[in-house]
Amino acid sequence: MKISKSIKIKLFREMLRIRLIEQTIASKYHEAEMRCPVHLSVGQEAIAVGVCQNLKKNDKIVTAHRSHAHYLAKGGSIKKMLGELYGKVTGCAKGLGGSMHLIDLNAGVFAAVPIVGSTIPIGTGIAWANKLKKKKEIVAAFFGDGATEEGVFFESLDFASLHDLPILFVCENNEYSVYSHISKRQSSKRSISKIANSFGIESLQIDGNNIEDIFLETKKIIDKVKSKSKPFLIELKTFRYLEHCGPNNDDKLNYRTNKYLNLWKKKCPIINYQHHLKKYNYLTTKEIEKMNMKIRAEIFHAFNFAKKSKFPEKILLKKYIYA
Amino acid sequence: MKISKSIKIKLFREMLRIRLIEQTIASKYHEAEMRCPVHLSVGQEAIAVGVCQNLKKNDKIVTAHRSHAHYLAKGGSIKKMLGELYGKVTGCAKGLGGSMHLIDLNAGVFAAVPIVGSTIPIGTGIAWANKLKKKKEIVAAFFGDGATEEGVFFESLDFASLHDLPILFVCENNEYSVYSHISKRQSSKRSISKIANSFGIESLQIDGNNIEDIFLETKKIIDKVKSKSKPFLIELKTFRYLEHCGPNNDDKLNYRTNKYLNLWKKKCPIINYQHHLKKYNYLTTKEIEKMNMKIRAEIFHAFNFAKKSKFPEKILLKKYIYA
Amino acid sequence: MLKNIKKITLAESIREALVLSMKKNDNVILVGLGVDDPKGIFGTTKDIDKIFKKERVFDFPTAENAMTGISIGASLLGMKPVIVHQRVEFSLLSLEQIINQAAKWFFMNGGTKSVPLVIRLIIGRGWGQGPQHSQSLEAIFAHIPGLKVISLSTPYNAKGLLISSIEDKNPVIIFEHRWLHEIQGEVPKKYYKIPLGKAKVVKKGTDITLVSSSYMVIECLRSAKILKSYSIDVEVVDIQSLRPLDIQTIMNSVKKTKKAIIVDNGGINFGISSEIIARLYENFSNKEKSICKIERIGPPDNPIPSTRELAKYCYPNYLDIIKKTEKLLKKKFKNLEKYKDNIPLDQPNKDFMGPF
Amino acid sequence: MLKNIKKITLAESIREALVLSMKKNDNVILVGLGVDDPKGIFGTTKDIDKIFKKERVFDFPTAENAMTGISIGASLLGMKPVIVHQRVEFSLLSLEQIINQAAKWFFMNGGTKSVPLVIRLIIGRGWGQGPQHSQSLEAIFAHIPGLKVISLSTPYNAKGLLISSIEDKNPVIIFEHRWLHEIQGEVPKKYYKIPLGKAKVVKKGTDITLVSSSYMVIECLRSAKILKSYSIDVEVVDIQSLRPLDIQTIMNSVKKTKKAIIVDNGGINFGISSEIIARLYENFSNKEKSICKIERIGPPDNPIPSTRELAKYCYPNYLDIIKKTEKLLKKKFKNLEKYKDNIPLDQPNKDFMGPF
Ligand SMILES: Cc1ncc(C[n+]2csc(CCOP(=O)(O)OP(=O)(O)O)c2C)c(N)n1
Ligand SMILES: Cc1ncc(C[n+]2csc(CCOP(=O)(O)OP(=O)(O)O)c2C)c(N)n1
Ligand SMILES: [Mg+2]
Ligand SMILES: [Mg+2]
Repeated sequence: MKISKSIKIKLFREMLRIRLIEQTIASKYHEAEMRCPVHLSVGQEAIAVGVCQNLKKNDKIVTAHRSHAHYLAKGGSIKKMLGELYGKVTGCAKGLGGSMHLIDLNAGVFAAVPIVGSTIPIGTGIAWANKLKKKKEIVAAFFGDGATEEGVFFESLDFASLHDLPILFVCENNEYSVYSHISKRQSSKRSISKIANSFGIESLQIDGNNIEDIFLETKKIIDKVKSKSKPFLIELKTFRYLEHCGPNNDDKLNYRTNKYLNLWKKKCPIINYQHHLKKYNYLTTKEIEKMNMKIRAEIFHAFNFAKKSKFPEKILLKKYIYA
Repeated sequence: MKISKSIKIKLFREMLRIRLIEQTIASKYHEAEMRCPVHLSVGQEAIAVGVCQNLKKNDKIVTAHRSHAHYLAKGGSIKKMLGELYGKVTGCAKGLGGSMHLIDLNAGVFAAVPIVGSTIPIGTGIAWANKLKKKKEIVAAFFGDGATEEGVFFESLDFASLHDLPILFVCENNEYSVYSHISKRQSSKRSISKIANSFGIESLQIDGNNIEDIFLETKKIIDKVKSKSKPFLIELKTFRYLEHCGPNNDDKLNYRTNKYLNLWKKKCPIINYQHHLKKYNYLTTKEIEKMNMKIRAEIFHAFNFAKKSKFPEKILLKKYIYA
Repeated sequence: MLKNIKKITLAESIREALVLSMKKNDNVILVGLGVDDPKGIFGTTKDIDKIFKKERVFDFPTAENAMTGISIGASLLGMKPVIVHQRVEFSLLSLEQIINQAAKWFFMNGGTKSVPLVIRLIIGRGWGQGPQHSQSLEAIFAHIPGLKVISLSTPYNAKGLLISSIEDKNPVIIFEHRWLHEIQGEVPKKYYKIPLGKAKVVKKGTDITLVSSSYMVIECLRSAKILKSYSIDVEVVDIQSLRPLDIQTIMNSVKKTKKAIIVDNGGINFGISSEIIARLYENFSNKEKSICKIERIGPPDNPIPSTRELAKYCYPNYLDIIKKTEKLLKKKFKNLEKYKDNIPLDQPNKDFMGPF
Repeated sequence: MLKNIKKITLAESIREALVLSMKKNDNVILVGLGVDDPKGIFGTTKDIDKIFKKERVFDFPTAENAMTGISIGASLLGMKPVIVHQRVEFSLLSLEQIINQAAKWFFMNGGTKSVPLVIRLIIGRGWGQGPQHSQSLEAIFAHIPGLKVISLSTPYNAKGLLISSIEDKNPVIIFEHRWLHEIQGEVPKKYYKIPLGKAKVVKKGTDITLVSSSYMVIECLRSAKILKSYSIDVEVVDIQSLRPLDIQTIMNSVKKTKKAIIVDNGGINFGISSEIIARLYENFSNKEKSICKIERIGPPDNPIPSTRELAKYCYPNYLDIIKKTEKLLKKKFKNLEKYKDNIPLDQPNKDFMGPF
């Protein structure tokens, strides 16, 4: 299948937008006004965008601690996200949740929590309800390679397979869980995709830094998940640029070798795609600059909005204990 | 490999002994002196015997709620087991644990608990300690098909594979978890053996009612587990004769079809092996009768012992809270 | 008996609550290992799978943690899952989902979505069940803001409280004592609710208050009956709701009788009775502090053994309550022995012969 | 400072306890996500992997439940695993193994084998950590017979209690408050033990007793210091051991001062303070009941929000303790404002700038 120009530009723009938002968060973090942990998605934007561009508004996603890219790619409100990071009442969770609890029901962002693996069954349950209610919507559950070590991940695969649930499991394998390389946590003979298969779930490995591959493959897969009501798992190798949690680069800690870092830094999904788009004349340097400007303006306003927003009132502490 | 006459007889005798013990428990249960749940192993004896005959005394096993056969096959004391069922201080857990907590450290029976799946990591941990301590002993972890649905099962496979632990995972697949057929719990496209493979663990399916197959195959496998320090998983299809918990036949409840019951009742591991041994003149009817008599005498004495034993003193309640 | 009331067991009353709720609301589904099996969770779900569509009575793989997360997910789309665990111990596998997720969902998402989920936990003693099948762990759940924690004691309140729990928008934990499933009581046939968060004076009296929940309410009522023949007029309060705790009702009773025994189902250390005693004293005037006498009873501070000969020391009963009352009232009741029944402690009734 | 004593942080003192224990006993191993990473669990395990063989400092997959079961298994063969969870919340995934298995192993196997296992649980507040990363769940563990539950508060007791815990034959749960890792104190260089099961009077006084554990001990000491300038002589008791609970030491202090505030780290409902208050009153004479005044303080009964503007209402501090003291002593302390420091509530020290 060929990708139209407008979609190519959209894919690029979405990735760029997320990157710029994340970078702005990083650069403003030292102001100590966003007083909560941040797990930035820099480097992993292609997966969020490639998958979410194939989801309808009513489709739902669940994600984990590293959720900014998913939230934004699925259409979550940037203002509400930043409001949340600033702890303001305008935040998507009114400041109560913080960066690790992004939610935007309108956009179908249904859950993000920092307990590793814990939204996988929750996403599976949403897919189950969709099936019980005979809705033709699907769920995409995003999680990291570390999350595939939690028992509940396997339990969820099992249930999704048993009941043919319409859910796409998306494993973003950035090879690290905090500072631990995957080789310290998983046997080299283990394979997430094969694990899915052994549960009776189809799977595919996709290059997590190739936006077009991701977009095209997941288009087909999502059609299948919807039409056949079957779970599917995709595993995408990718790379996290910054430290696990926080705004900085932590390459100096040396838990990732230079060779590894250099290799991956060459694979930046955005820079490479920009080259591609320029090379084949989908976008000119100028257009890209304009795009940057527009996005930056949006970001500027959103930050202003968040900064100017009010903190929540004390009464909220009691108001939301019970519905 | 050929099996010597003496071993054939031993395999038969061990199975027969377990069967007779279980049947005696069933027949005496209505006296209401064994006042604890019993999960009898009738029908599943071949697995326990076939595997445990290849284990050394120092090798260890862990098991679950349906543990009598494993305990006995590994050399656990019948007197202590019955003492435990009768709630007496002579029991293997001094009456504190009951039928679901059989333990005999001398015989290498290290753990049995009724929380489904929970001894799988514990067995894995014993194997880990063996490896850390450079002991050439192995662990066999017995569990049912239901237990393979618990997250901790997968977590344990993962760890055993990652660290090449000398452990044999033994899945006794009797197709039921209480009254639930496996088709209600696991996708038909799921396979326990393939799951093991996908974690990087070798596996084999063995007929759980064929004692010689089990014995011969696990001999090879256990040698490998020991010499290479690698985990291995075997899955054995088998059949539980009696109700899930308790002394009775519950075929009248119809949760298992007649066809299913008839099919499996023809596959009785003991009757079939007896035929075989008689047919090829390894044992005469008379010898078998004598064997029965001797075993019955042992059982008679063990029951007497248990019945006559004292109940534990109240002080034990406080004595064993902390070591 | 009136036409619109009938005498049924607590198991049957739970079943009625479930059936009526499922009829009223298509989104109510039953979830748990064995919900559709021939025994139907001690009869509480028996044959419900024959009344409703298969997808509404959901047998589950042995995967308690995912079962809870999946039910949370389903509840976010408007389903009302009612989970059941045949032993409270199995639910420990799912505490992450219950405590971190369900209990906090509404709060941590800024009030956008709550998790309407009911989790039935079966507690209590049994036929040599041993350390892993006989705990009563209410205190763990009662500690957590965001949960509602209910404890059933009669067929009447079981039905009304369960219906309210299913209608509630929050995660509700319900404790059912295994020894109660077979007790009988009068229950209206209709769909009715008992508000969550309220304790109930189940017997009025003036001399002493017994505060309790779940099966121990039965033992309290038994002791009240016997104490009557010694001219002691006992008031019995059924806590019913452990969280939110209706301390006011308990307080009113204790302020009236000036004497109370808090009878715990589970271990007293850091247990349910601890909180009640603390709250009572916090609310007492100085004078009340010195004249009111409060004691507590509960299982001793050890795991529950299997053998009946030691398990019998682990379940205080009506006689223990009476003895505590003697101590508290500084009285001596003669011929107490004659009130000793002979139902062994490991049988809920005389016909019960194991194994579960 | 003496040669055999040095001033170090609590994180360093934990590290010393670990290193000394590992040197003394080859069977001691460290287990947990990130134990060998560059940050070394807030510094508590930093570079220990460089001192000992790789197999003794064990990074683990994100599989808390198996990690616990595997450690139990290893302990049955004589290993002494010391598990750590960077947040108490992660340990909820392993409560089945902790509560059903480890806590009961010795008992349910008739005293044949115990489970010598140490589980370090990091609790407490932080930089907008939010509802799932800032609970203090001691009460859940303190309720369970078979566990020992310890709470650290100073570099000195951290080292001694941790060493004792590692030598203990039972499963020991250790609570470490994130805010304590960086506090400094004098710690003997040698290998020394502090017995488990004992509370400690950390400051003597005659006017009022503050009973607390973990980080709240620091806040109590701060308030004691300030109260001194108002001529109030405060006694501070550090509970140290939540199970077994050393009620005697607490009792002695309260009987002396006649006034006490129990300062809870975690929620007060069905919490640590509930049990202490219950026990105190149970042990008081009638007269003591009427003259002793006991209050408690703790976080309010809601999940902890992320935003600092609301989190600030969730962590009582020395000023709240002082205000409670005013109320209890029926006094009015003037110019209290001047004692207000300006360290924001979400920073353990002025240099801290997140993210964890
Ligand atoms: C149950 C649980 N265990 C441990 C942690 C600590 N933790 C936070 S993020 C993280 C890394 C998870 O790695 P992965 O799933 O690969 O996601 P990534 O950070 O790489 O995006 C860990 C271990 C946690 N939050 N929850
Ligand atoms: C964690 C947990 N969940 C549920 C149960 C209830 N239960 C007891 S035995 C059993 C069946 C397990 O089936 P399987 O592992 O196949 O063993 P089998 O009984 O067939 O030998 C179940 C579900 C339990 N004991 N523990
Ligand atoms: Mg990762
Ligand atoms: Mg089975």
